[in-house]
Amino acid sequence: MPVQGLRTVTSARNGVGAFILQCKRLDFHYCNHGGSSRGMLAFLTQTLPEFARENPQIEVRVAPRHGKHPVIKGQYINGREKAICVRNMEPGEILKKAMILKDASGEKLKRTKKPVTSLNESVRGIWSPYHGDLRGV
Amino acid sequence: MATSIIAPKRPFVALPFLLPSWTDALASGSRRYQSSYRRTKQRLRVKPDASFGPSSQTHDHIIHNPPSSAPSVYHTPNKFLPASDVRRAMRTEKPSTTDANALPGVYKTEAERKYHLNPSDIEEIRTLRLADPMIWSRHKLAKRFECSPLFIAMVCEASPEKKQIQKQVLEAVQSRWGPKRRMAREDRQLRREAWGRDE
Amino acid sequence: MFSRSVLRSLTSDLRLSAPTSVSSVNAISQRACLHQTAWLRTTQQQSEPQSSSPIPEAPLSATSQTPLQNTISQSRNAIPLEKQPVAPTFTSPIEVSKSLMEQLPHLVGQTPHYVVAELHARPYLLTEGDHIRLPFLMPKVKTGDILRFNRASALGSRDFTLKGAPHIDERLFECRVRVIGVESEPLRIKEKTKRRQRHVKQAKSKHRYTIMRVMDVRVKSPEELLEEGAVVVEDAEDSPQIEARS
Amino acid sequence: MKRLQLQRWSSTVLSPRARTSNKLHQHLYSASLRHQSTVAPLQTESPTQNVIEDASLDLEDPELKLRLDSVHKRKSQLKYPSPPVNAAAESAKLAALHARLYLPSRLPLETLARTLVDVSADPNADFNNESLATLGHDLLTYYTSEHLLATYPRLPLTVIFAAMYAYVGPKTLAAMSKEWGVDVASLPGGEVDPGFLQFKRVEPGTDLSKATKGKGPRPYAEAKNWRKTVTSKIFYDDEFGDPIKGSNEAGAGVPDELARATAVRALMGAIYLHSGRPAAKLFFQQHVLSRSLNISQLFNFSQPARDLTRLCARENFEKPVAKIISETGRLSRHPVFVVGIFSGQDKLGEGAGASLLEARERAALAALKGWYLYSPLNVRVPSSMEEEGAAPWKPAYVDLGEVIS
Repeated sequence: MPVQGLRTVTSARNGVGAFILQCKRLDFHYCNHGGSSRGMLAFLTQTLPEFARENPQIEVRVAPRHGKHPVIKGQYINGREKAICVRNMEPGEILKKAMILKDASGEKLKRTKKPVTSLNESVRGIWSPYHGDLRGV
Repeated sequence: MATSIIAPKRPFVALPFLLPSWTDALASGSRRYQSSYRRTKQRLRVKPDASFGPSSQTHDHIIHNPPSSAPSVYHTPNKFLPASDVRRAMRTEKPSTTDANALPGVYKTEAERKYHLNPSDIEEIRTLRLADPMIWSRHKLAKRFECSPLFIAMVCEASPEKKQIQKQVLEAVQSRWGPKRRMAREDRQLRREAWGRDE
Repeated sequence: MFSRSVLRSLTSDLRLSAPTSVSSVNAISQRACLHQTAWLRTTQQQSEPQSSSPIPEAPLSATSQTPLQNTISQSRNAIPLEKQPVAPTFTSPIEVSKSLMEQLPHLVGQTPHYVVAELHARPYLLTEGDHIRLPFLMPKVKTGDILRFNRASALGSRDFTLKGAPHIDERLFECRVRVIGVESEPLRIKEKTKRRQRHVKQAKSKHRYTIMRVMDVRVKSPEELLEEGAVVVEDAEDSPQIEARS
Repeated sequence: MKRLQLQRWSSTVLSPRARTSNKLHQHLYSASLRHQSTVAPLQTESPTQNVIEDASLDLEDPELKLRLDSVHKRKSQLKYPSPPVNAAAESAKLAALHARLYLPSRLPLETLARTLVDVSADPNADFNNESLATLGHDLLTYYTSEHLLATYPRLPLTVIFAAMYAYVGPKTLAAMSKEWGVDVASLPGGEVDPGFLQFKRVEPGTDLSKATKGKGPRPYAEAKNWRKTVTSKIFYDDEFGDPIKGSNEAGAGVPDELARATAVRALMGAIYLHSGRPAAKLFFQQHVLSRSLNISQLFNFSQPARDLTRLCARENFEKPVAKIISETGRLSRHPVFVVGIFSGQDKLGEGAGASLLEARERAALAALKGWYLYSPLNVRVPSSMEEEGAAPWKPAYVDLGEVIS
């Protein structure tokens, strides 16, 4: 056997070819009686149909939760969930929160210092003291 | 022993972290404060290569500045490019700074090949090896016929009994190894296998 | 700084006609448990059968090859006209020096390429497939948009570097990035105190950052440049192309 | 070349249930779709049902009628092992998946739903994704292999197998379906939302190696000690160099990874059938080729120096010689040697190591990789000629073959 192949798996680069929105599902929870849900009820009747129409990639669920504050929960492709409580908010503010959940990647929030992360090898290689302008002495 | 000493790419003065720091030398011994930490950190910060600096030209231009790093396997050597490839013609002007013949070889003495054995010799090697494998080992045969032990292994094979004996000898030796030596030998083997995967 | 080349385009407009998972929410009041919202949609569909195909008329890719002008006008109704980015207009064809034309095949023939793109005067060294987290929230972009970085100070392969003076002409290369979302940092709380006061103020901050993915980094070949109408000019007393090193 | 009407073809391949809703055909496929089904219904209709139905006609109470309707609907759903056709249009999950993947509008939701039904969930060939997956697998492997062979014409066959596995192997496809957000139903059935991937799971404790019946095309496959040459793998084995296994027994479960991979292949086949070749190729490029793979990490050499000598002899180059380019600390605990392999005056490869032997091996390996990873400029694949207005075909570079020792 002169050479053998090693089996690996290609790693995904979302957005290079196809772009897949990471938000998979949005759950809107509301209460029919609570005063904190008033804005949410208005949002559900007025704004949500248009929001859902603009974002067909997201599965939208609306479910009541009796006696609780209204909540938007986002399910992400990586299996995580993000929830935002929208008590006493106006429909406009709720839409903003929904947009936050829609744009999020689902990853845990982290502080990073470097702006660019790359899977590729360095184009010009890693500096080594043995290369470059070599001169025998 | 032939060695070539490497001169760094940049002049020695341009690498300030190699120079002793006067302020550090004045400070007492090994204590390090935040102020000195910052300064040493700054010295260690590698500046980009000079060829990336601002240039006086007014137009967009292309410079040839090969990096000081190990060559990449994705760049096919010129000799391996097929004749139809345009890159072969483009790379011709590359000046060869080092003469390959002047470089020292990996082996101290390059064994020259004689090609002096004829089929009758090979027959003799085989009969000798079969006749008494204990006396006529590979090395003894190699000495007798003035060839390499590898050549002996290529033309003939030891008898099964001899192989069995050798195996027992090896087992006897290995049975006396302690855990440290055994692990070190295994690690060495693993490292060797990692070379083939380029790790 | 950057020009938007491809936008949400027709997809969003055409999707308006398509039904989605929730379309009639006025039924909420009578029906409490809506674990399958799709059920609602079908009831509505039966009442008003609108479109024969229940699928949004979406192209296979977000990068539709629609003409640039009408996409901008369609998707940017909300933004006033004077604030929309203008497509770059070039009065004269690109001028390329002769030495650049000679060296360009060397650069094109060596893959991969990197580009030092500048955004708000900050350099970002990018290769294809890189993940960028900008140190700010880019306004007026939406998730899925494709931007083209047109200001770069250097573009290179392993052995060759195309340097601009100080920026490379944007018609020499293509660097496209896709906006893939918005991330935020974890909440930071800084305690602010004043002298002789027991009150401690807590200043909170939680910045949001735009995330992008580099789709391609490409330098145009000499043939392409000539096709686009590049003019080759003599370079007079330029210094030799191989820079002298110490 | 004339464009073929794939819509017409699709009617022969797809079951009536999965076809696009065409007005001409609508009356044909109204309610009783499974009249040709070979599977017995799971629930036999109880004789009391007719009585209830008769009674419901008299009832004027709309609420009771609604409830009765839902009961009937549920019963009809339970009749089949996979969700009925009309459920596809009602599934929010399915519509979201369709939009998320930017699938062409000509691909109906019903077909998308069918791609998510595995053979183990619904053995009826008209309603599972097996036929679509066969087509999709052929397309995926064809496009991948042509891309690999055109981009790296000198790759050894074992590495091509590994690269094929990395691009379209079951593990990658399963990861892709996870990244698309396809969820798995815990148990298949007619009442399940069609947006879930449905398959029967493997019973715990099953020996997967013995689960298949029948045997592959390779003769003497049961002889374990026989040498399997790479050439025989082309003839007898599949695209990844694995032996072809017989089909699974009816009713046996499928591992999660395999079911997910089958669904992705079926989707590829469905796109090809409904929207044609350009769409399928675009889908392949966007979802498969856009993933990152470092091909240089797929090689595993055992004797690089020997292979390189053979290669140079075959190509009539001078004999490769290892020379020390630079070294440091030969007598120290951490020496570094940089060894180059030269053929005449040309450097073929270079490697660094802690011993002369290691550096030489690495240098030979780098030289061999430099040979194998040659990539021509302006790569074009043969299938690019199928586009309209394509430039005339120039013959691609074809290599002699790998080094055999």
